[in-house]
Amino acid sequence: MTEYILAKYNYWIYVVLMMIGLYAMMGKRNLVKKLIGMNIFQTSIILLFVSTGVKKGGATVPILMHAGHEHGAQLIQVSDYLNPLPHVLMLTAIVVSIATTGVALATLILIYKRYHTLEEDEILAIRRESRAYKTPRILNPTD
Amino acid sequence: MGEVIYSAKPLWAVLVSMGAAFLILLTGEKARNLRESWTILAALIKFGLVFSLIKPVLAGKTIEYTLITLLPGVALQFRVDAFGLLFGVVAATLWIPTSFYSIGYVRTLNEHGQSRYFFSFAMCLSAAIGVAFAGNLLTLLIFYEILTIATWPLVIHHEDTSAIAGGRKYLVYTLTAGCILLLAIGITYSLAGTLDFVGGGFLAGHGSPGLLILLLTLFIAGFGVKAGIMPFHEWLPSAMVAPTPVSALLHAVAVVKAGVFGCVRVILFVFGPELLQQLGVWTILAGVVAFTVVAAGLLALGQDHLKRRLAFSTINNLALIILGVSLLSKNAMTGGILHIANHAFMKITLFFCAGAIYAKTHKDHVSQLDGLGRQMPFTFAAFAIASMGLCGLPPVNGFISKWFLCLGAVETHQIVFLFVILTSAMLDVAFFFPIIYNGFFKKPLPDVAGKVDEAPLLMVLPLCFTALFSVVFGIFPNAFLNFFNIVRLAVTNVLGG
Amino acid sequence: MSDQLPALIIVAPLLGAFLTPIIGWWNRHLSHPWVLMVLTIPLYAAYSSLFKVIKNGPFGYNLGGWAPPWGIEYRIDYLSAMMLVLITTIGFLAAINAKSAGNTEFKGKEAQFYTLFLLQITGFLGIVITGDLFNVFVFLEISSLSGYGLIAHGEEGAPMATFNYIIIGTIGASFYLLGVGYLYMATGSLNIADLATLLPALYHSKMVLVGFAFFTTGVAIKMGLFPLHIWMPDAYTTAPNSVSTLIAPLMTKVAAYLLIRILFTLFKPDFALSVVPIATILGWLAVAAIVVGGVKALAQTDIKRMVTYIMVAEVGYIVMGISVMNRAGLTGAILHIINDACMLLCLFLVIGAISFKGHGREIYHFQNLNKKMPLTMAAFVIVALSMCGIPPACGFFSKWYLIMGTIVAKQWVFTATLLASSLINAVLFFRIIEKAYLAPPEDVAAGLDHTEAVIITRDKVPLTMIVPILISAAIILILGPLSGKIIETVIQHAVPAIF
Amino acid sequence: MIWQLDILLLIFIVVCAIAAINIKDLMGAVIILGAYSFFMCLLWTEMGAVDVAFTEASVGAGISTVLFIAAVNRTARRSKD
Amino acid sequence: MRNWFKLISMAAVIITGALLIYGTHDMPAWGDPDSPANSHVSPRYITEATKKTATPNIVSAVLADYRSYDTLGESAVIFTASISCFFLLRRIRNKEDHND
Repeated sequence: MTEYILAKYNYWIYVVLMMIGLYAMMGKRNLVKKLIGMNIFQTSIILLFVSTGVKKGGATVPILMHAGHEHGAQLIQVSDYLNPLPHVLMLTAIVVSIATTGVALATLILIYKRYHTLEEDEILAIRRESRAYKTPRILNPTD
Repeated sequence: MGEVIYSAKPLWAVLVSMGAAFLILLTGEKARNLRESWTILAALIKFGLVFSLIKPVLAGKTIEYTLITLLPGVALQFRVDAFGLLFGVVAATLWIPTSFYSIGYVRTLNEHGQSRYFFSFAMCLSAAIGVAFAGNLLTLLIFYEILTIATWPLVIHHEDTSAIAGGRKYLVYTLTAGCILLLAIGITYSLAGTLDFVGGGFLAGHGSPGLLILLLTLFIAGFGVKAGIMPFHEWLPSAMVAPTPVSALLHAVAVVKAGVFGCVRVILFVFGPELLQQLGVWTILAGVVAFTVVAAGLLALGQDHLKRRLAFSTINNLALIILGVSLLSKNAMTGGILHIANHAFMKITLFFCAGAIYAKTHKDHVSQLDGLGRQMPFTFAAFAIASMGLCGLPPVNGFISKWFLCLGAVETHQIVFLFVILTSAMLDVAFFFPIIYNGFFKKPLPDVAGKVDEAPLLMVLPLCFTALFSVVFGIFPNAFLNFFNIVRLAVTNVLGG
Repeated sequence: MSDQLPALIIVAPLLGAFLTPIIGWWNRHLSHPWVLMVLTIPLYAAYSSLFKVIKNGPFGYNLGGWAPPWGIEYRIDYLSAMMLVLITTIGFLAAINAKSAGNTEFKGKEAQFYTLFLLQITGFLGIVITGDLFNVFVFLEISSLSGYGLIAHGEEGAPMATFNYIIIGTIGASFYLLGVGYLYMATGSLNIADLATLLPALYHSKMVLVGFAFFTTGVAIKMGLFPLHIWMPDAYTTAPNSVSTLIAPLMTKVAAYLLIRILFTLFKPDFALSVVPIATILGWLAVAAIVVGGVKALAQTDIKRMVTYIMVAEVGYIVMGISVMNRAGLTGAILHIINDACMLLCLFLVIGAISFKGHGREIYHFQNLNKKMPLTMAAFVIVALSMCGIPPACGFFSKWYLIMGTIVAKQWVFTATLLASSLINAVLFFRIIEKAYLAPPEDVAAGLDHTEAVIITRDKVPLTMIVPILISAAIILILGPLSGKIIETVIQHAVPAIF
Repeated sequence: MIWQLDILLLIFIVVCAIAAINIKDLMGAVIILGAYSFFMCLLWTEMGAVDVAFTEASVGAGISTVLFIAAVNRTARRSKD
Repeated sequence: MRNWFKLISMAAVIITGALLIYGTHDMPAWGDPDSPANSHVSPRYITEATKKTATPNIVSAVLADYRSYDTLGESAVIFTASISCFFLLRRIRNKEDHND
C-alpha cells in the first residue's frame, strides 16, 4: 500500500492542483480570479506531462555529455537520460498558456473599460439592463 | 413491362416551365406582355412534349431518364408509365386554358405581385409534372415538396389576414405531411433497399405485417393531407383564399391530384393489390375514404361561399378516386384512375366559372347568384354542364368514371361502397342544382344587369373550352388524348394480364 | 510542387499571415487583395489533394523528412481532404465578404484583422491536416486565439462573451491536452496512426478510458455540444459579422471532424461499440441539443442569435449521426458537416449584408426587406428551405441519411426528434419570410398595396458581399443533387469499413 | 531526486494555489501566483526538465506576472471573492 | 442562485478530479524508466539526435528538428496572441484620444 502511494502520490497532487484551478475557473465570480485559476490549471497539466519524462535510477537532464566525440554516440545509454519528448511538448504548452493569458487580459481590460467592474454578476446585471433598453419589443398583434 | 426508351423528354417537360419561371422573374412587371408570353409559350411547349409521349407509352413502352444518383440504388429518375402519363397529360393540357384564364383574371382584377404569381404558377406546374413522371419514391418526394413550397406564395397571394392564416395552416399541414412521408420513405428504403415503382408493388415479402400496416398508414397520412382525406382536409377550404385560377388548377388539378396520385402510387406501385389483400387493410382504407366521401358531401351542403362549397366537393371527389383504387378490383380501379382526369376537367370548369363570376360581379356567395345566369349565360351553361358531370349524368365524362366505380363496387360484393358512391352522387345533385336553378330561373337580384354581360373573353373562352371537352370526353373517352386507353394500360400494368 | 502540397496548405497562409502586417503597414488597402491572393494557394492545394486522394488513395507527408512516430506527419485521407476543401472554400468566400464589412468594422486596423483572419484559417486547416495529436492541440490553440481576438472586437457584449469563451475554450483545449497526456502515458506515442495500432490492446486500461473521456469532452466543448454550448450563442452573436461568417460555420465543423477522428480513427469503432457506452450518451445529448436549440431559437427575436441557437441544434444533428453507429448515420453526419457549413455561411453572409445596409436584426426589421434587397432575400429563402429540409436543397439529403441512420438503428425517438426539428426550423424561417415578403396585413386591410404604401429604394449591396452570398446559395442548391456523387467518391471511403 | 524535497515543494505549490485563488486583494493574488510559478520551476528543475524550468521561469513567472500586474493596475484591485 | 451555481461547479470539479484519479490507477509508477512513455518513441531521440542533428541538447534537437512544425506553430501562437492584443487594445487608445 505504502508503495502504491509512493508510486502515485505525485499524480494525486497534480490532480488536486487541477481541481483547484478548474474550480477557480468555473466557480469564482471575479474575472482575474478565473484567469489565475486558468494558469494554475494549465501549469498542473504541464506538470503532469513533465513528470512522465522522469526516470528513476540515475537518469539526468537530456543534454548529452559526450557530444562532439566521434565515438560518443555509441556510448549513449537510453536509461542515462530523461525522456526529452514531454519537455519539448511542454515548452510549446507553456507558450500557449501565456499567449492565452495575454489575450484574456486584453479582453479583461476591454471589459473593465466598458463596465468598470470585473465581477461577473455585476457585469451580467449591467448587460441585461442595457439589452432590455436597447431592443424594445414592438408588440405586433399578428405575431 | 415492355421496352424501355431512354429519352430526356420527361426532363425537358419538367424544366421548360422552371425555365419559364425564371424568365418571368427576370422580365418582371415592366414588360407584362412579354412576361405572359413566356407562360403561354412554356405551356404550349410542355403540352407538346407530354403529348408526344402518349404514342410510345400506348405502344407499351416506358420512357426513362436518369439524371443523377442520389443514394445507392436510387437515382433522380424520371420514368413515364401509363399512370404517370395520365396525370402529366391532364396537368399539361389544363395549364394552357388556365394560362389564358389567369391573364384575364389578374388583369381584370388588377392584382398586385403578378410576377410572383406567374413565377410560382410555373414552378408548381414544373413540380406537378415532376411528380407525375417520377420514377421512384424519392424523386416523387422531391417534386412533391417543391410543389408544397411553390404553392405557398399563391395561397398567401392576397396578403391579408385570412390569406396569411390560410397560408400558415397550409404550411403546417403539408410540411408535417412531408416529414411523415420522409419517415415512411426512409422505412421503405431500409426494408426493401429500393424505391423504384413497380406495377403491382415491391414491398411484398419485406417486413412484418404490423410494420407494413404502420407504413401504409404513414404513407396515406403523408399523401392524404394534400389529397384532403379526412381528418387532414382542413387546410383545403382555408386555402381557397387564393386567387381563383390557383384554386382552379392547383386545388382541383395539380396539388390535390398530386396527393391522390401519391396515394395511388403507394397503393398500387409500392404495396400492390396482392399485398394489400393479404394484409386485409384495404377495407379499412376504403372505409376511411368512404366516410370522407359522404362527410365532405354533407359539409358542402352547408357552405354558402361558392369556392368553399367547391372545395368540399373536391374533397368528396378525391376521396372517391382513392376509394375506387382501394377497392382493388379492375373496374373500380379503372373508374378511380379515370376520375383523376375527368374530375380535373369538370372541377376546373367550375372554378373558372366561380372566378369569372367574381371578376365580373365581385360575388362569391351562393346566395348572391340569383338570376345571374341571364347576365352570364355562357358561364352558367358551363357551370351546369360541369356539375351535371360531377353528379354522374351522361353524356358528361363524370358518368363514365362513376359507372366504372359502381361496377367495381358491385364486383367486390361490398354493397356498402356502391351505396356510398350513389349517395355521393345524390349529394352532388343536392348542392349543385340549386345554384343552377337559382342562376337561371330565380328572380334576379337588383344589381344584376338585364342584358348579357360576360366576363372578358380571356376568361370565358377557357371555361367554355374545358366544359366542351368534358362533354367530348364523356361521349368519346378516347378522343385526342386517349385517356381511356391510358387508364386501361395503367390498370393492366398493375394487375397484369 | 505537387509533392509538397500538404506543407503548402499550412505554410502558405501562415507565411501570408506573417507578412500581412507589413503589407498593411505599407498600404492598408492592399491587405484585402493580398489575403485573397494568399488564400488561392491553399484553395488550389486543397482541391488538388482531394483529387489526388480520389485518384490514388490517402497519402502522408513527413515534415522535415522524419518518419512518422518520431516526426510530425501530415495525413491526407478522404475525410481530411474533404474538410480541407470545405475550409478553404468557405474561408475564401468569407474573405471576399470581409472587405466591405471588415473595412467599416475594423477601420484603420485592417492589417491586424486580416492577419488574424488568415491565422484562423491556418488553425482550422492545421487541425484537419495533421496526423499528430499534439500538433492538433497547437493548431487548435492558434485557431482559438485568433478567434478570441476577432470575436472580442464585436459589438457591445463581445468582450464579456469572449472572456467566457476563453475560459470555457481553454478548459476544452486543456481537457484535450490531458487526454493526449493520458494516452501518451499509456502508449508513448503521439502519432494518430501509430496510436491506432497500439491502442486496441489497451482498450480496457483505465488510463485510456479516462483519456478518451477527456478527449471527447474537450472536443465537445469546442463543438458546442449541449450542455457545453453555453459560450456559443453569446460569442457568435456579438462577434463582428465578417468574423462570425468565418468562425461560426467552421469551428463547430472542425471540432466535429475531430470527434469523428477520435471515435473512428484513433479508436477503432468497436471501442465505441463494445467498450464504452459513448454512443448512447452522445445520442441522447444530441436529442437534448436539437430540442433545446430549437426551442431556444424559437424564443429569439434577434435573427443572429436565433441562428446561433440553430447551430446548437445542427451540432446535435451531426452528433446524432455519429452516435447511431451505422453507415447511413455516419454518412449523414459527414454530409451534414459539409451542408451545414455552407448553409451557415450563407446565413451569416446574409445577416452580414443586412446589418451592413443598416437594417436591424430583429424580426420586425425584416418588413419589406425583399423589396430592398431582393437577391439577398432570395438567398435567404434558399437557405431557409434547405434548413427545413426541402429538396432539392442540400439540407434535405443530409437529413435523409440521418433519418435513415436512426431508422436502421431503430432509435425511433431520434427519428422523431429529427422530424420535429425540421418542423421547428420551418416555423423559425417562415415567420421571417412572411415578414420580409408580405405587406403588413394592416396595410392590406387599409387598401394600401405595398407597392404604393412605401416608396422603397433598393439597397445597393456591394459586389464583394452579394457575390459570396449568391455563390453560397448556388452551392446549397448544387450540393443537394450532387450529394450522391459526393458520397460515392469521398464519404463512403471515410466511413469505417465495418459499418 | 529526494522525495522529501519533492513533497515539500508540492505542498508549497498547493498552498500557493489555494492562497492565490482565495486572497481578496488581486495584486497579492497575482504575486502569489508568481511564487507558485517559481516553485513550479524549482520542481521541474528537480525533475530534470531544465529547459521547461527556464522557460517557465522567464515566461510563466516573469512575463505572465508582469502582464497580470499591468492588467490589475489598469483595472480593479479588489475582488469580492 | 449563485450558491447553486457554485455547487454545480464544485460537483463538476469533483467529478473531473475523481475521473482523473481513477485514471491514475493504471498509470505506470512515478518515474518508471520502462513506462511506455519512456520506451516507445523517445529512446530513438536520445540515441540518434546527436548523430542526426549535431546538437548536444536533445530537447533542442527534437524541438527544432523532429518536431519543428510544433515550434513553428508555437511561434504562430505567440504571433497570434500579440496581434490579437494589439488588435483589441488599440481601439481603446484611439477612443480615448477621441474623447479627451
